[in-house]
Amino acid sequence: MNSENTRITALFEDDSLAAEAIRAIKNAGWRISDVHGPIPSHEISGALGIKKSGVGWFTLCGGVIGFFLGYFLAVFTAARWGLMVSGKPVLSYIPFFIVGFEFTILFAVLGNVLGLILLIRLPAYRDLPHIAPACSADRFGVVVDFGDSDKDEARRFLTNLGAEVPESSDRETES
Amino acid sequence: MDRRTFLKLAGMGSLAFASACTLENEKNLYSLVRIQDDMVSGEAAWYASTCRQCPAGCGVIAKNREGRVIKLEGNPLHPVNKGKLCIRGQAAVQEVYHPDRLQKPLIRQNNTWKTMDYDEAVSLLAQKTRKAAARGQNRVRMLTGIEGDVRLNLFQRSLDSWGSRAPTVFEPFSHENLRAANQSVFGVNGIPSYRIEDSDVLAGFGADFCETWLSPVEYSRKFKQMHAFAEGGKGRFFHVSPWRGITGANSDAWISCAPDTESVICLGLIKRILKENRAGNIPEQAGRQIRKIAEPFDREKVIEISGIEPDLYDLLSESLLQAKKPLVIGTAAPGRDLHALQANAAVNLLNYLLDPDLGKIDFTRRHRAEKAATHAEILSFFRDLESDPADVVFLNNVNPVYAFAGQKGIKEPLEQSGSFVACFSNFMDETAQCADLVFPVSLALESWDEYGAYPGLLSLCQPAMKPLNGAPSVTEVFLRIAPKAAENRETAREELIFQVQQNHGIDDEKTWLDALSRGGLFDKASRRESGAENPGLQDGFKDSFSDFEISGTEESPQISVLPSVRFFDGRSANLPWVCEIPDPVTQVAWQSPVLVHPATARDMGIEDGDMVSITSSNGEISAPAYKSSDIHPGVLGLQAGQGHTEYGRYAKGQGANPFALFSVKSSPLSGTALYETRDLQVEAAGMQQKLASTAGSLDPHGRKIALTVSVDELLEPEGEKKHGLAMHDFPLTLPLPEGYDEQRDFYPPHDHEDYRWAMAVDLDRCIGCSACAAACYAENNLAVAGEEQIINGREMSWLHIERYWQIEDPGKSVFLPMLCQHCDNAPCESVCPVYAPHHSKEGLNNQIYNRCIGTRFCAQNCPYKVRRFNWFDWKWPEPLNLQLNPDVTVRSKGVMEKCSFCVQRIKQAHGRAKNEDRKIEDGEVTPACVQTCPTDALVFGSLMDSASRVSQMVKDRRAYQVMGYLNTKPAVIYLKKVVHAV
Amino acid sequence: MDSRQNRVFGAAAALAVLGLAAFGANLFFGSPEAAWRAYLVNFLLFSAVAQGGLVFSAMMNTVQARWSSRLSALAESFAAFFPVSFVLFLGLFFGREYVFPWMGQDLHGKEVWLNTGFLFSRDIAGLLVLYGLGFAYLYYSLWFRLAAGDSSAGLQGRLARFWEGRSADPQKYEHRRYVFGVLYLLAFAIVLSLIGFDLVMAAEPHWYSTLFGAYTFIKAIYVGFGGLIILAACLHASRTNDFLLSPPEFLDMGKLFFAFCLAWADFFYCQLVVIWYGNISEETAYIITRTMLAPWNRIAWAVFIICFIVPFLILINRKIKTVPWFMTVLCAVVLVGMWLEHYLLLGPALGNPGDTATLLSAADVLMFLGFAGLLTASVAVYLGQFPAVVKAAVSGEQKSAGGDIDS
Amino acid sequence: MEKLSFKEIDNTVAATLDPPGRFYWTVIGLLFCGILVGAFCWAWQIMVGIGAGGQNSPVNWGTYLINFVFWVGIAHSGTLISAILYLLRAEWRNPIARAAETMTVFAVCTAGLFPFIHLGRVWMVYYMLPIPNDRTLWPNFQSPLMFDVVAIGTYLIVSVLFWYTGMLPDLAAIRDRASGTRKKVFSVLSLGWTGRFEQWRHYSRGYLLFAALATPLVISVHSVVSWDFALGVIPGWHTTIFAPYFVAGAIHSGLAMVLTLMIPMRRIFGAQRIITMHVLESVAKTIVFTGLIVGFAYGTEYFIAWYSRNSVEMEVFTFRSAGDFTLSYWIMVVCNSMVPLLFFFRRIRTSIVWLFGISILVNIGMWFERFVIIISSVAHDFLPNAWGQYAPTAIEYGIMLGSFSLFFFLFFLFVKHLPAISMTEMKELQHQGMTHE
Repeated sequence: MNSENTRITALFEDDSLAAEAIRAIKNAGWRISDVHGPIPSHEISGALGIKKSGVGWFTLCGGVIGFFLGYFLAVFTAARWGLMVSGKPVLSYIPFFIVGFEFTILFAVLGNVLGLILLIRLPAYRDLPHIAPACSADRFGVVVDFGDSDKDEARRFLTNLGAEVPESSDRETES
Repeated sequence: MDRRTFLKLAGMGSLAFASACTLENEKNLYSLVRIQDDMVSGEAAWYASTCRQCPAGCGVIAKNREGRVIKLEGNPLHPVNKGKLCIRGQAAVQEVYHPDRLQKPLIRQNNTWKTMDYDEAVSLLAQKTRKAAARGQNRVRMLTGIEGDVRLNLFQRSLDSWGSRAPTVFEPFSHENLRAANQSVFGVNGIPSYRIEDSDVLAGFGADFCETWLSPVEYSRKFKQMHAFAEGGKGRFFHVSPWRGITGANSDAWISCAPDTESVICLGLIKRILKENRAGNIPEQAGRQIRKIAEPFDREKVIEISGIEPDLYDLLSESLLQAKKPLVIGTAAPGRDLHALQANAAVNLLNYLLDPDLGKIDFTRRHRAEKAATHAEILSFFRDLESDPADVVFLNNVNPVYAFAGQKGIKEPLEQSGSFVACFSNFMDETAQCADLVFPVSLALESWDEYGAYPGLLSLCQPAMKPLNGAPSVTEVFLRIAPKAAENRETAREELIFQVQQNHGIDDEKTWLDALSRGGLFDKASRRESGAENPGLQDGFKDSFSDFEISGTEESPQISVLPSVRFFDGRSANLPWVCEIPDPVTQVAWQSPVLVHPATARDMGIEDGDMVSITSSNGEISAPAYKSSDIHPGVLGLQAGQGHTEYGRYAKGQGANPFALFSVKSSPLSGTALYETRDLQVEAAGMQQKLASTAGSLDPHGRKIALTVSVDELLEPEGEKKHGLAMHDFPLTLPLPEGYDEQRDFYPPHDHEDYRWAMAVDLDRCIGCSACAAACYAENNLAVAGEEQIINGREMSWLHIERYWQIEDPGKSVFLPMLCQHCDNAPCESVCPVYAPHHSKEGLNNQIYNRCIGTRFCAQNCPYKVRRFNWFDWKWPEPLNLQLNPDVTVRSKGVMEKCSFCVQRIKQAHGRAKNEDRKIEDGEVTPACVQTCPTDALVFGSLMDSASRVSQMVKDRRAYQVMGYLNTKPAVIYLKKVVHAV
Repeated sequence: MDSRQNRVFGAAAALAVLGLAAFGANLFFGSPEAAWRAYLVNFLLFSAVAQGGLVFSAMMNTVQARWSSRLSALAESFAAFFPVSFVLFLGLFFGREYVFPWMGQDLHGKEVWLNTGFLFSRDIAGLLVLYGLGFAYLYYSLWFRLAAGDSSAGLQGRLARFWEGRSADPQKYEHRRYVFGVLYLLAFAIVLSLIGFDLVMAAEPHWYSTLFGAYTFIKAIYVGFGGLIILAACLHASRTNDFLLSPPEFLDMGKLFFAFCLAWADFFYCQLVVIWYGNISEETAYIITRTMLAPWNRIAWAVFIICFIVPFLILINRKIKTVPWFMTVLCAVVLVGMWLEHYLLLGPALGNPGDTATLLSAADVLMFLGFAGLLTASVAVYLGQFPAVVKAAVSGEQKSAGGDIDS
Repeated sequence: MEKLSFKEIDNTVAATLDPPGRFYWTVIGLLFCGILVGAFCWAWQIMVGIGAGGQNSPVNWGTYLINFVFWVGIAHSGTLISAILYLLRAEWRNPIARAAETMTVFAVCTAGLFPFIHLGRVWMVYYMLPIPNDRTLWPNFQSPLMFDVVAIGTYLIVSVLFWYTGMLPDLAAIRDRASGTRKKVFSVLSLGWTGRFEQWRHYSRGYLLFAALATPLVISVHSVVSWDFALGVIPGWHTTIFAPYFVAGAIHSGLAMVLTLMIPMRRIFGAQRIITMHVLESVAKTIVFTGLIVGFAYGTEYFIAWYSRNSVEMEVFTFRSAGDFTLSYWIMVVCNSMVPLLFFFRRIRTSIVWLFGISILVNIGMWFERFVIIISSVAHDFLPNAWGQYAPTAIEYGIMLGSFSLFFFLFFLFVKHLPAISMTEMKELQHQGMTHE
C-alpha cells in the first residue's frame, strides 16, 4: 500500500454497534485491518465472517497419540522384566486402560495448548504499543485503514456509526 | 537320618585343636591373618554341644560363622530332643552376646564394684580358700545350679580338699514333691521318665510338659506321638488343673478345679476304680489300705470340694476306665505345698492301680533334675550360713535371692555374714548384687563340659567359639584354686577327657573325637538295661496321706504361680527374644499380667490392663490384670520368671515376680517345702498399664481361619470336593496351575520353574510353644521392638503363633502359626508401585528390600497381616549385633519385610544341588521354624515334586487354606486340628 | 393429525399384540424360561426408557435450564407408560419360578431379603411411589404447558376446564413442580437401585456389587434420553405436525446423550476393574460367565461395541448430533444394545445354562417389538390427549418465564 | 441479577489488587510459621522413621493419606465449576470460577505433598517415575499408586494450564490499566494478548475443548484415588461403588471449601455485587445434590454389606458405626449427608452465617469420611488376631497444620496479586444478560 496511509481505531460501546459498523465500513470499501474486544462476540465474528477455529485438530491428535503412548508405556515397562505380581498377567490390559486414559487427556490438553500457541501466535509483544487500552476493558475497537486523503471524511463516517475516535488512535503506518 | 542332618554332621568339626592354643584375640572375630583350622569363610561350621537353659539337657548344634556362633539348632542325634529346641534353647545364643554380660570379674570394695583381671580373681580365690581350709572344717560352702557329673565331681573333690561339705545343688523348680511322692509310694527317691508316647489316655494333674515340666521338648514330642491324629484315631489327654496354660490348651478337655484339690480328684478316681474292681491285680492288703485312703471321696464329695464340671469328671473317669494303656502324670509348677506332694502320691497310686507293673514309667531313665536339693535343704544351707558364717561361699550359676524373693534370711546372710561370697555369674543379677566377688565364667557354648540328661548318657559341651569375654570356665577356675583336686590337670578339656574315660569307658582318640563331633555317646545310653525291675508299692505311701486336710474352694482369692514357657524359673528373662515373643496363651509380651477369670474380674471391678496389687505378709507386687477364661474363678495366676530387680536391661523392672509373695518353711512331713502366702490381699491399684498385647480378638469370628474336625467325621467316608464361591463353602485352590479355574479366576494359570515351595502346617500337631518364632528371630535377624513399640502395635515377628479360642467350645482351641502365605495370587504384590514384592519363579513371594520405598500398601492389602514394616532403625546393642546372620540383610528404616521361607537356605540348597548337578531333594531345605518344631507340625517342600511330604500332606482331607474363599491361593496349607467330640 | 395419531397408535398396538402372541406361544409351546426371561428383560428395558425419559424433564426443571423446555414437554409424554409398566410388573408374579432362580435355593441368610412376598410388596410400593411422584410432577408441569381456556376434547380440555375453576398462583405451582421434580429424581435413584438389586442382581444370589443400583439408573437415564431423542426426531421429521427443533436443541440433547453414554461406560468399568483386580471368587464368577466365557462373551462384546464404542466414536463429532434421522438410528441401535445388555445380565442365571439355543430366538425379537409397541402406543395416546404439548412446544409461549432458548 | 457495566467489573476486580495492609501481612506471616512447623515435623519424621507417626500394624495408613485424599477432594470443585458447569452453561459459575480454579491448583499442590510425606523412604521416591535406567527397572503400572502418579500428575499440569489460559485476557486487562513495573510484569504474563478477534476465535474454541477434556479428567482422578482402596481386598475398601462415591464426595468437599473461601472473600473485597447471594445459593443447592449422592452411597454400602451376609463385611460396618471410631463415623454421616439437607430451606441457604457454618461442617465431615474409610477398615479386617487401633501423634498433627497453612498461604498470596475474579467471564455474563433481557 502507499506510504501515506492512516489507521484509525474506532471504539464502540457495544458489539452489535461494532458489528453494524464493520459491515458499513466494508460496504464503503475501506479495509478493516483488525478488531479488538474485551470479550468474544458472535455478532462481530459474524460480521467479520470468521470461521470455526481448527485448534480442535491439534487436540484430537494429541489425544490419540496420548492414548497409545500411555498403553505403550505400560506394556513396554511391564514386558522388560516380565515380573509376575498377584498372579495377574504381565500385560494386564484392563488396569492399563487407566494409564492410557490419563495420557489421552494429558496429551490432548498439551496438543490443545500447542494449538493455541501456534494459532494465536503467542507470545507476541510487538504490536502491544499500538492497541487501544480500552479494548481490553469495555470497548470494541475496530481498526480501519484509510487512504490519507479521505481521513476526515472517514472520521465523520465513523462517528456517525456511533464510534468514538480518539485523536491518539490515528497513526502513520510505516512501510 | 535325613540327608540334611548328614550334611550338617559332616560339617560338624570340633575346636579340639584350635582351642588348644588359647591365644587372646578380643571379640575373637575371624581374622584374615589367622584362620582357625576348620573355618572356611562364608561356610558355616557346626559344633555339637548341650543346651544348659534348663535341667532337661537337650543336645544342640551350634552354627559358627566366621568365628562366632550365630544360631543354635537341636542335635538330630540327641536322644532327648531329636534335633528340636524350645524357645529358650533358640534364644540361648543371646546370652553369649548379651550387652549386659560381664566382661571382667568385679570385686566389691567399700560397696563399689572394681574390675580385676581373671588371673587376679583366681589367685584371690585360691588364697581365700587356702586360708579358709587352714581354719578348719566346713569353712568353704558352695551352692550350685545343676551341673554335669564332671563339674559336680570336681566341686566335690575341691570342697573335699578344703575339708568342706559337698556342694548343695539348687534348682528353683526342684520337683521335690514328685521325688518325695515317688519315695513314699515306690521307694524311689528320684524322677523317672514317663513313656507318654505309649499311652492311649493321658491324664495330667497340672504337669506342664509343654512349658517347663522336666523336659518339655522331649515330652512335647512324645505327647504328640500319642495325641496326633494317625491311622484313624488319636489318644485322649485330660488336663486337671486350676489353670489351662499351653499344656491345657492342647488337652481334649481342660478340667478346671479349685487349687490344691487335684489330690482329691485323683483319690476320687481311685475310689471309683476300686469300686468297680477295675484295678490290676494288686496285693490284697495294699488294696485295702488304698481303699481306706480313698474312702471319703465319692463323686459328689469330689465335685463339691474341687468344684469341677460333673460331666467332665465322669468323662475323665470313664476314659481312664475304658483306656487300654492309661497313664497319669502328676502335678508341677513352683510354689506348691503339701497338696502337690499328696497329689503326686495319689497320682502314683492311681498309676499303680491302673497298671501294677508300671510299664509306662521308666525308673532307669531318671531325669537329672532329681539331683536338685529340696528347698528345705536350701533353707538350712542359708540358715547355717547365718548361724555360722563360712569364710568362703561359692555361688555357681544360681539366683536364690530372686527365687526366694519373699523369703527372709536369704539375702541377709550373703550380705551381712562375714563370709567372702564369690558368685560365678555372667550377669549382675539379684544374687550377684550380694556377692563380694562376681566372677564371669565362660558359658556352655564356650567351654568344655558335659551334661547328661539321665544316667549313662554322655552329652558333651565343647567351645563352639572362644569366650567372648575371655573368661575361663568354672571348671578351669576350680582346677586352679584347688590344686589337690586338680591332680595337675590344668584345662577343662583335660579334666573332661579324664572323667569321661573313667565313667564312659572312652579309651581311644577316635571314639572321643567321634563322640565329640556327634555331641556325645547316644546309642549306648538309649539302650535301657533290660531286666531292670520296676519297683512296686511301698508301705510308706500311707504317710503321704496322714494329716490330709482338704482346703477345697475358698472365698479368699488365691495366687498361683504359673509356669512360663518363656522364662522358666527366671533365668531366661534377660533374653530379648524371649521377652519380645508374646506368651502363646495371653499373647502379651514383655509383661507378666495377672490372669483373672472374667467372673472374678467382674467382682473385683477390674478390666484388662488395670493394675492389681497383691500383698502378702512377705511382700507386695502389682501387675496389670488380664481377663482370661483359662483360669479357675477365684484364682489369680501370675507367670514365674519376671520381676527382676537386677539382671540386665531387658529383665530389670519388667513384669512382676510372684515368688516375692511366698515364704517357705520345710514341712514336718517328708521334708518338702511348704509355700505360704499368709494374709494375701488383692485389690485394684487404681492405675492402668497398657498391655503389650500382640493380639486383637481371640475369637475367629467364624471366618474359616483356624478349623477343627472331629475324629468321628474323619472316620466317615469323604464327601465330594467343595466348589462353592463364598465363605460357607470354598475349594482348596493349590498354588499350582490346577488351582486355577476359568470359572472363577480372571487370571490364567502360571507355571513355576522346577520347584513350587510350600509349607504344610498340621494344626493337630502344633502345641503353640513358639519355638518356631524364636528360631525365626535368630535366623532372619528380626528386630526386637521392645515393650513400648509392641504396645504401639509394631512387633516385627515374621512368624506369629496366633491363638483362636472358641469360648463356647474350649475343646476347639487352636494355636495357628501365621506366616507369609506366599500366595499365588498375593494381594500384596500388584499394589506395589515399584515391584518390591513380586512372585518368584519358584513361587516365593519375594520382598526386595532395596527396591521398597515404604508405601505400606502391601501390608494394608495382605489379608493375613503378616507383613512387618521397619518403623525405625532398630538397635542391636553391642555385642548383640555379632549374632546377626551374615546371610540375611539387616533391614533399614522405611522398608517392608516378611517371612521369606528362609530364602537364604533355599539358595544354599540350590548351590549344593548345582555343584552336585542334581535337583534339590525333598527335606533338603528346612526353614528355621520347620527345623526346630518339637512336634514336627511344620513341613516344607516343593509342591511340584509329587512325592514330597508336602504334596502328600496337601492330599490329606484335612487340608485347607486360611480364608481360602479370598482365592489368594496360599502356599501355606493347614491341616485341620482333630478334636474328640467331647 | 388425529388420524395420523390413530395410525401410529394402531401400528403400535398391532406390534404389541404380536409380541403378546409371541410370548404366549413361547410360554405354552416353546420354553417358558425363555418366555419369562424375555418378559422380564423387556419390562426392565422399556420401563427404564419411560422412567428415564421423565427424568429429563424433572432434571432440566430442577437445574432451571432454559434451553430445554420443549424437549421436556415431550419427555413428559413417557409418563404415559407408567401404568402399563406397573401392570407388567404385576405380571411377573406369575412367572416367579422362572424369573427368581433363587427360589428354593439355600441362601445362607439372604432369605430374609430374598423372598417373593417381601420382594413384591417392597417393589410394588417402590413403583407406586415412583410413578405417583411422576404423575404429581406431570400434573404441575402440565399446568404451565396447557393454554387456559382450552375447550378441546380429551384430558387436555378437562384439565383446562378443571383449572379454570380454581384461581392458581403460578408461584405456588412453580414451587410444587420444583419439589415434586426433585422428589421424583430421588425416588428414581432409590427405586431403580432397588429394582436393579431385586430383579437383576439377585438373579445370582451369591453375587453383589455396591455400584449395581447406581449402574441401573444411570443406564435408565441413558436409554431414556435415547428414547426421547427418537421421539423428538420423529416428530421433528414428520411433516404432519408443525413441531420443529432448532439445531442447538438437538446439539445439547445429543451432548447429554453422549455424556450418559460415557457415564454408563464409566460405571461399567468401575465395577469391572475393581472385581478384576480383587479376583475374589464370590465376585469374579458372575463377571467371568458373562464377559469371558462362551457363549455370553460374544454378547458382551456386542453390547460393549454397540452401546459404547460406536456412540463414542460417532458423537465425538459435533455436527452429527444435529442430524435428526441419524440420531434416531443411533439411539435405536443403542436401545437394542441395551436390550442385549439385559440379556447378558439375566441370561446366564435364567436360561437353562450352557445351551446356546436359549441365547436369543425369534420370539425374543418379537417380544422386543411388542413391548416397543406398548411404549409407542402409550406415548401416542398421551400426545393424542394433549395436542397442546406439541403445539406449545412449537410456539414456546407459556405461562412461566422459562421459555427462551439460548443459542 | 443486577446489571454491572464492564467498567464496574474491572474496577471491583482491580481493587482487589491494591497494595495490601498490615493485617494481610500478619496473616501471611502466621501461615508461614504454620508451614515451618509442618516442615520441621516432616524433617523429624524423615530422621527417625515413620514410627514418629501413629501408624502401626494393622493400621499402616494414617493421617497422611487421609489428608491426601482430603486435599485431592478439595481440588475437585475447581475443575467442576470451571469445566462441567461451563459445559452445562450454568451462569452462576462465572463469578467464582477463577477462585475455584486457583483453589484447585493449590489444593493439588498440597495434596501432592502427602504421598511423599507418607513414604517410608521418601529419598527413593524416584523409583516411582518411569526413568530409563541401565538396570531397566521400571515402575509397576498395575499398581493403583502408579495410577495415582499418572492421574495426579496429569491433573496438576492440566489444571495449571487451564487456570492460566483462562487468566490470559484478564492479565491483559490488568496490564492495560496498570503502569510502571506492574505494567511490565503483566505485559510479560499476558503474553501480549490483545483481544484481537483472530485470537478470540481460537481462544474460545480452545477453552471449550479444555473444559470438555477437564471434565472426564476430574472424574477419573478421584476415581483413581478411590481405587487406591477399592482395588485392595480389604473389607470396607473393596467395593465397586467407591469411584462414583469418591467423586461425589470430592465435589461435595470442594464446593464446601468454595463457600468457606468465597464468603469471607466477597466480604473483604466488597464483591457482593459480583459474587451475589444467587451464586452462593446455587453452590448450596449443588452441595445438597452431592450430599444426597454421598448419603445414597453410605446407604448402599450398608445395605449391601447386610445383604451380602458376608460376616467380614458386616463386621466392618458394625465396627464403623458402633466400634472404636463411632464418633468419627457419626460426625461423617451427620455433617456430610444430613446437615446439607438444611439447604432445602431457602431461609438457610440465603443466610451468610448458615452458609458459612454448614460449609465448615461439611469440610470437617468430609475429613472424617476419609478417616473412617481409611482407618476403620484395616483396623478390623480379615484376621481377628491382627485387629488393632490407631491414633495420630503430634508429628502428624504438625504436618496437618503445615498442609493447611500452605494451602491458605498460597491462596492468600494469589488473591492479592492476580485477578481473583474472572473479569472476562463476568463481562460475557453481563453481555448475555443484556442481549437476553
